[in-house]
Amino acid sequence: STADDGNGNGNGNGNGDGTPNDTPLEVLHAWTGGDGADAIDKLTSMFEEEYPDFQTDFRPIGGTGNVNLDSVVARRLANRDPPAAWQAWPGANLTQYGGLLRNISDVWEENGYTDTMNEMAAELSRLNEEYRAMPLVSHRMNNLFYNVHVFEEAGVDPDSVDSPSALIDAFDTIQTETDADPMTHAMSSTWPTLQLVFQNFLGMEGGYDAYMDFIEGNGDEEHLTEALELTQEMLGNYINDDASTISFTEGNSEMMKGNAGCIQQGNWAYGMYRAEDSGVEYQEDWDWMAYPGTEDMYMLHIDGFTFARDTETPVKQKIWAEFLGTKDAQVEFGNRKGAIPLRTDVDTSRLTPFLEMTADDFTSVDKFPPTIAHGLALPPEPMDAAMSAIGNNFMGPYDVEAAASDLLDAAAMQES
Amino acid sequence: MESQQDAVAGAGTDERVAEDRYARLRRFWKSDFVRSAPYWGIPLLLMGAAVYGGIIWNVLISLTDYEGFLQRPDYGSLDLDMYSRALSDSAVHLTARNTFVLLVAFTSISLVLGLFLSILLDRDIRQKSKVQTIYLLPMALSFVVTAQFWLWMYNYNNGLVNTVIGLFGLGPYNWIGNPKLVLGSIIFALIWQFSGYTMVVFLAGLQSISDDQFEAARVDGASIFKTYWRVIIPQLKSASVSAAVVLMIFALKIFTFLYAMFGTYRPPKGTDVLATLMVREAFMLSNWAYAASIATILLGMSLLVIAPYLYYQYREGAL
Amino acid sequence: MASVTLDGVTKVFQDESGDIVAVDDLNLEIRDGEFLVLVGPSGCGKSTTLRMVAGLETPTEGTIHLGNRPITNLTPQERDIAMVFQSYALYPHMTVRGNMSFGLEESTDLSDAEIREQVEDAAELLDIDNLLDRQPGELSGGQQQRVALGRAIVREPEAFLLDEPLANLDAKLRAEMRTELQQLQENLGTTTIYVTHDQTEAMTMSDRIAVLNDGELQQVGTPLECYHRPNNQFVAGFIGEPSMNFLPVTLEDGTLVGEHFEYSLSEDVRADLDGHSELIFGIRPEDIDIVDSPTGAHEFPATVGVVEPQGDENTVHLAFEGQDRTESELTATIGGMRSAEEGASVGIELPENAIHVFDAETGNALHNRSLQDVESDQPLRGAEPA
Amino acid sequence: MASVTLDGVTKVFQDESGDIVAVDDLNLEIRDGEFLVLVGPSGCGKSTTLRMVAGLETPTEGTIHLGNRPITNLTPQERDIAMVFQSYALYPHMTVRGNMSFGLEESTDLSDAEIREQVEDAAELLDIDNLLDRQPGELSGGQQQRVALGRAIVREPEAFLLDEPLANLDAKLRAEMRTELQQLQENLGTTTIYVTHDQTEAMTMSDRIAVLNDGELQQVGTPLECYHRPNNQFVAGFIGEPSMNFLPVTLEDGTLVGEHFEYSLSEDVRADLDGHSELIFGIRPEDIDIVDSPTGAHEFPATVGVVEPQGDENTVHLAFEGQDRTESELTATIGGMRSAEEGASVGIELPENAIHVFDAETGNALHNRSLQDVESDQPLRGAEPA
Amino acid sequence: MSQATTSDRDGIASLLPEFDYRRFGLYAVIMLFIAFFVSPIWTGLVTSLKPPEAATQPLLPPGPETFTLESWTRALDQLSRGFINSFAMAIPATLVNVLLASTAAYGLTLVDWRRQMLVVLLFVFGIFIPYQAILVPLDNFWTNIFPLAKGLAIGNVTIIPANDRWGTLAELAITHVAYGIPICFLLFRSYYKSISEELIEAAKVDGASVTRIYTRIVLPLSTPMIGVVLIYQFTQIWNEFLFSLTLIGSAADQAATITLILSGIGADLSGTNFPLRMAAAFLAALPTIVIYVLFAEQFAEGLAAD
Ligand SMILES: Nc1ncnc2c1ncn2[C@@H]1O[C@H](COP(=O)(O)OP(=O)(O)OP(=O)(O)O)[C@@H](O)[C@H]1O
Ligand SMILES: Nc1ncnc2c1ncn2[C@@H]1O[C@H](COP(=O)(O)OP(=O)(O)OP(=O)(O)O)[C@@H](O)[C@H]1O
Ligand SMILES: [Mg+2]
Ligand SMILES: [Mg+2]
Repeated sequence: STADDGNGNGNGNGNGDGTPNDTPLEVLHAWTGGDGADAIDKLTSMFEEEYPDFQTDFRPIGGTGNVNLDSVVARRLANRDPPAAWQAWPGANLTQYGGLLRNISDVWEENGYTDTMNEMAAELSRLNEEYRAMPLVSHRMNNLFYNVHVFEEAGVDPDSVDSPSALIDAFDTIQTETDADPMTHAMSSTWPTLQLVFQNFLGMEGGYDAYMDFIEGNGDEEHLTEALELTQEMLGNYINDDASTISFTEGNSEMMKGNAGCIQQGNWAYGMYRAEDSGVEYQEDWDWMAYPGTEDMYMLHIDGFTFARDTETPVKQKIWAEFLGTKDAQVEFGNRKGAIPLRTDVDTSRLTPFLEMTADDFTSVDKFPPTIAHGLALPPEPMDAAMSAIGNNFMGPYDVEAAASDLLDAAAMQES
Repeated sequence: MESQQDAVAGAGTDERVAEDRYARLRRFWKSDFVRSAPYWGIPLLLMGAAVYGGIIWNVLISLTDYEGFLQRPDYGSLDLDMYSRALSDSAVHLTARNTFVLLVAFTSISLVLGLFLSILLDRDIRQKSKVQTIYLLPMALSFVVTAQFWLWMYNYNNGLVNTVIGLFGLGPYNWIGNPKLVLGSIIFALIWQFSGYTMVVFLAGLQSISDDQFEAARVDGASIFKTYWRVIIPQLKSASVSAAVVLMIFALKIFTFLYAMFGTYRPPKGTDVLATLMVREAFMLSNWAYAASIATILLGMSLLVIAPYLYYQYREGAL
Repeated sequence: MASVTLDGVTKVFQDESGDIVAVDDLNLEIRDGEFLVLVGPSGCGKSTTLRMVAGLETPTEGTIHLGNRPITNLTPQERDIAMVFQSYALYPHMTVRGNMSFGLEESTDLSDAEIREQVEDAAELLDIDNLLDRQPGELSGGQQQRVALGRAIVREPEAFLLDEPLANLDAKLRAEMRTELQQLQENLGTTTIYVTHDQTEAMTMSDRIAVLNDGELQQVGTPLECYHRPNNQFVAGFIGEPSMNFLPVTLEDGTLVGEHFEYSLSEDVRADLDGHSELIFGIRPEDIDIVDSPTGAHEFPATVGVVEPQGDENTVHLAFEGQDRTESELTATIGGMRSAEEGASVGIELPENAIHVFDAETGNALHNRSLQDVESDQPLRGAEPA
Repeated sequence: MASVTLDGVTKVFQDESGDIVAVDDLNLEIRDGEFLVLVGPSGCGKSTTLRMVAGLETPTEGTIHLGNRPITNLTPQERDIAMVFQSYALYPHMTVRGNMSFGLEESTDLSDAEIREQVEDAAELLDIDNLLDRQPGELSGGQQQRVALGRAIVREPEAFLLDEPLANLDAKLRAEMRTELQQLQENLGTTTIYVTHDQTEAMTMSDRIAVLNDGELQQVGTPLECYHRPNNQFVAGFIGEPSMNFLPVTLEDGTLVGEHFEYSLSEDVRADLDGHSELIFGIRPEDIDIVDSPTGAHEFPATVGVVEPQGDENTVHLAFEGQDRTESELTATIGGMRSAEEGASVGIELPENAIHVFDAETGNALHNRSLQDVESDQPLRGAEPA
Repeated sequence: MSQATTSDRDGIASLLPEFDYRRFGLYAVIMLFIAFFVSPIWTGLVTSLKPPEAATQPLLPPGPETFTLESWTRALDQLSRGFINSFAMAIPATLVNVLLASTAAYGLTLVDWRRQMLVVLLFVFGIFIPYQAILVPLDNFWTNIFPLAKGLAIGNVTIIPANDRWGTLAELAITHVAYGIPICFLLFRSYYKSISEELIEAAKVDGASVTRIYTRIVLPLSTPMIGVVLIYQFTQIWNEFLFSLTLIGSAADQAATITLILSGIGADLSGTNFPLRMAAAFLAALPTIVIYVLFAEQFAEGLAAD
């Protein structure tokens, strides 16, 4: 129910633009399979239950990393026929849409989301001082999931691994002590590597500040080079042979089987452990830690929605935005997706145990570096350039120098 | 005959001119040109608008700064900025190089293999047409389908390629992961798909060479190898040219294969070609004008191949 | 140069529909330096015979010798025989020089300079030395023909084989090349087997003709032997244009009785026909004489059917009296200056010294025309060699 | 039925290499009901002429009338002319009946029943009524030929055009169809233009022959006119096989002086040649007589070159005395029973009543052979119609 | 371009002396290549019949306990919409294509007028353009200039009602027709050139008009080539991907064609499901494989002709 928002059955709401019409509310998203599909199904059925008279049209647009979704949206926008709402990463990603996004500050204010939403998330939802996105849930990016048996067999104490270089030492041990690969990594696409590079970047001394400088275009080349070298050492020596052909899901299942010691991933990886037939138990078979050196950080990833200006369904649009901010929506969606709500006022016990822990971290740490690979930190073009920097220089033979300079160039692009 | 001529001479000249003009007009109106116009005119309009309209529009767009979705292309100020950007873009250089390597390696190896297969089959073989059918089968499949098959073939742990070379104690290799191998692997898969086609073309060419040629060479004392090398293969020139052109056209359509195999606009390092770069710039980054300029460069590359070929065909009266 | 001998050569092709006997127990000797023409209707096995000599087909049975050397099982490369194909089979991608050098390059160890010289000599002989750097596609039919010959000549083989080399040329050029070829062979003196189904070629070019039918040898002999003394009805009908008139007759009391005529025979002829009764009466069109009205013993009343004037001579279709004009059975040729009108009643003379008689069943010639008679009638003039 | 008149018809084709004048100022009338044969060497414009009459090409200049109706600018559909093509051009997907009905369906308003009747009548005439339901692919060459004719006949057009309709048939069938076609045209009486380059067809079938060369009309006349009284050297050489012998001569004091012979002329002939000096002397091979040794006025010593026996006659190449034997300038045909040996010295008679003389420059005939003389020499026998 | 002649004649190489060991070697090599061409397809087939976790041993068929059709049913389920869409788009597109190409080839081959070569060249060139070269305008055209999927109205009169699914498919079909004309044109043209010109002239002299010649002579005679072009073009359209991707964009779209759906199938957050991908690949290829097996010869002919 929507009790805590005190907002009835979608009648006109303060904005004075009347009652919802018959045009269906069109919402585009990219959750076509797995956890995401479950989660969005739940979300939409909750919405439809609540507003049974509403015509809605929820459309999944598949493809990795929202690429297809973005291009469909881009073309619809160019055609002046945008969907009412679509899934989008907030933050820098929003800049590309410029004035085409609807200002939903009224929704934020009327519902008090300005106070109840995580501050960082709220800031990332603003563009030119106006709220233009509604965050839904968040994944934590800086996790290292590991196989308990492998670590035990190798005699590695997880607590002792507190920096990237300590991690490499641990890898060494695992390599000599067990048959498993120390780490599994997926390189069939570029983003996991991009992500890993910046885990190491953050995990090093002074990582957070260097990172925030970097995404503003003032990168520290030395720091970056060092992070790249660390990554190179990991990728060159301690990962699975078939890295370049597999996706992270395949890598993850290798870790679950005990063929690899650990995997660096966003906490969506948890979705696989949670599945009924996964055959692994939390803490018995798998466990996790913050990526070494980033214990005091929560590398932020946000799933949310943005809204187009000038659509035929302004009323429904608002109701949808409002709905996304409700605790129920965030909790139910988050639980299925393996992500935590961005509302700070939810009762975390409604979350699954693992998420509860994440949520607790979320409220206790104060450093929220936004992710590059998932659009929060860099606008699309620099982000693509960053992907290219990795893709071109850091997928096989590792060219630290070229990768570093390309990455710096990419981050600097947003200035011009 | 005389009376005829009298009759003609008797008519007034003015009248005759007018009559003549009328007759000619009438004849023109009834001429095959006018009568056949709807037959080729309608398809020409549709095709012309699509192909030539498309090309011209594309070039126009490439001369604007059109990008994103906030603005419409401004046809008022045209310049060559996009081209100078493309010419200095290392991604363009890299993809152009890959495109070129792909074209040359794929085309030449397919030609050689197709030639070999056609010579193999150009003899009295049982079930020849069935064999031919099997060799040609991959050609009937979509790039999207064959990409799935090869993705599995190249699978690191369970793929057939690694299984087979494993029998010889080699590998396993990361066929589509290793940037050094991936282009070769893609080319290999394409060769698998299209060498049957080259074979068919060469087979048709071989069968159009009369037996006499072979017999004459034998009576002239040439060995079998020499007969092929000096007499038969040189006569397959036009078959090779047309096969090569078609292969290159297929190679230019490689985007579909890469997209279907890797599921992304960004194929792995080493396989990025102009076609994927163009689609990526257009549909992922909405750099419409830039993408259009890359498309024009791609068109230029294929023109380099096609124009001489068409001219040659035209000269030979083969069109 | 060497003779070519075929001994009991048989070639059977296997086909879906069964065996095809293309050549049937062929015994034939082509003498050293001889020009032998192989004629016969389409499909009679001429090409197959030639191809067996060339080594392009293996005989099913029998042996082939080149001089004393058995070559039956040698590959074409080892035989030292040159062949000219009906289609010329010039290599379209090589120049004339390339075409002519190819055989020398492949089958001899000659140096480039020697090859060059031989090719140029041969080209000069054939008057194509100015074409040496052209491609076959740029040559006329006659020139291509010459290049094909050149390709054969240049190798100085033991024997030439030519398979209908003139078939693709137009009439004028064919006549020209015919003379040329004949002279060339005379000069070179190479043993030659020449296949054609054009009997003008057969008659005018050959030292001897071999007539094949259905894979079987019908007759070997000089052209005039075959024309005037055919072994059987097939040869008689095949050689000569318009072809010999044939009328089925029965022998009754020394007289040949046909449907529309009776022909009494002299003692000599009768003797030849002893013991046969179902016969075929034959006479060549040029031997039929048209007279105003029938008077003599071998003259018959007849009606003129269609007349085809050809300028130098006229072909006249004739029907015996009592026969419908459109079913005319006889063809006669008469001089171009004489005319005959359709529908006219005339007499026709079938001189006894010009008739042939064949066995109706086997087709074997029982009686051939007399030659002495005719020749003494019209003595050959100017026959003493210079 | 109607006459076809061509007035100053010219056809120029544009080509990359320039203009090709295919037909040059052609004036020709084909009379109502006439069978005119258009002959000439390949590429002389025969087909082009026919196609202009059919409406498949437009004349560049000139007019064409069918009867009194000008048809120059009408489409083929409007002309009411039927054409038979060399390839027959039967519609392969239709039955014989379909082929024959097609024209009637397209160009007339006849009812189905009427069409059916006309088709069956025509089929009966051509003796193909039992083939009506077959497809062209199932027919022999001769039958296809007949269907093609049937398709033309059934429309009862004003004129028939036939473009080498017999070229694809073999010799035997061609001879047969020739006769048949001729009879058919006689029965129907339709104005017919018949194109061929086969002179046997031209000579034997036509009412008149029109000889074309290089797009220009050389002569129109009956076959024998063209054979015996050619307008010019081209016609004389084109018609007749082997062709007429030509020797370049100069006229000196009433004597023709060639390189190797001198030929004195009678007064009559001399009169024809008045005012010309560079001439061509012509005589047909069959008019040359070979004698043992030269005695008479127009007899010359000569040497026998290559002899080509053909059975019924022999072609003898002859060289004048003092000439190299291989450069023989004259060809003579003699009876098949007479022989001549290569190298023999003989006399040749060139009878004055058989000679032609042409202007060397223009090629125009100045003097043609006498016909009366010959005919009274060898009176025609059996010439009274039945 | 070269003509396909799958004549019955023995190849020239049949003249080679045949020794048994040679023949044996020949067949061995032929078999080797059969294995080469078939193995990717075979491994795909075998894999599609195994459950995902048992998808190892690419050459071995599944054992009795691992055999499962689950991938096939799942694939069929996911592809069924694509089947309908692809058929709905490819069949009319192919038919219209054949019609237009055949009329164009007729008008430019059998009807005689000067300088038609220029127009012919225009058509033929169209075969060879890389589609990337018109992709941006094409997208622009269907979204901005003539958004057929959004319906067509003149004034207030709706001529074509807006329909995302069928409208988009219509756009796609029209695109295929336009870009398919050149190759089909060339196929028809090469065939029409082999029709004797005299046949057309005979019909003209028989009194038939340009249209009648087409309907009564040329069209009935084209049946073999119509077959070839239908097969060829249907296969092309069925297999095409780039236009679908551009005009439809996503496998989730109502109008998604089979290739579009196939490209994303079996790859999601739960990993790459190879058996599912293989089963789907087979299903998607089924119509073309069936056509190909039934009409292999015509297919080869169509290929050798371009
Ligand atoms: N390779 C073959 N396979 C089967 N039958 C053949 C083969 N070659 C020839 N024949 C048959 O053998 C017979 C003789 O053929 P051949 O080519 O020797 O005839 P030909 O006398 O040269 O005829 P033509 O004058 O038509 O060239 C024919 O019946 C022919 O069909
Ligand atoms: N469509 C055309 N375009 C250009 N030149 C042509 C065309 N048709 C004919 N010609 C030329 O016109 C001339 C006369 O051609 P035509 O076909 O009338 O000759 P023909 O007498 O019928 O020859 P043949 O006996 O070979 O059929 C030739 O030189 C030919 O090359
Ligand atoms: Mg033969
Ligand atoms: Mg002609």
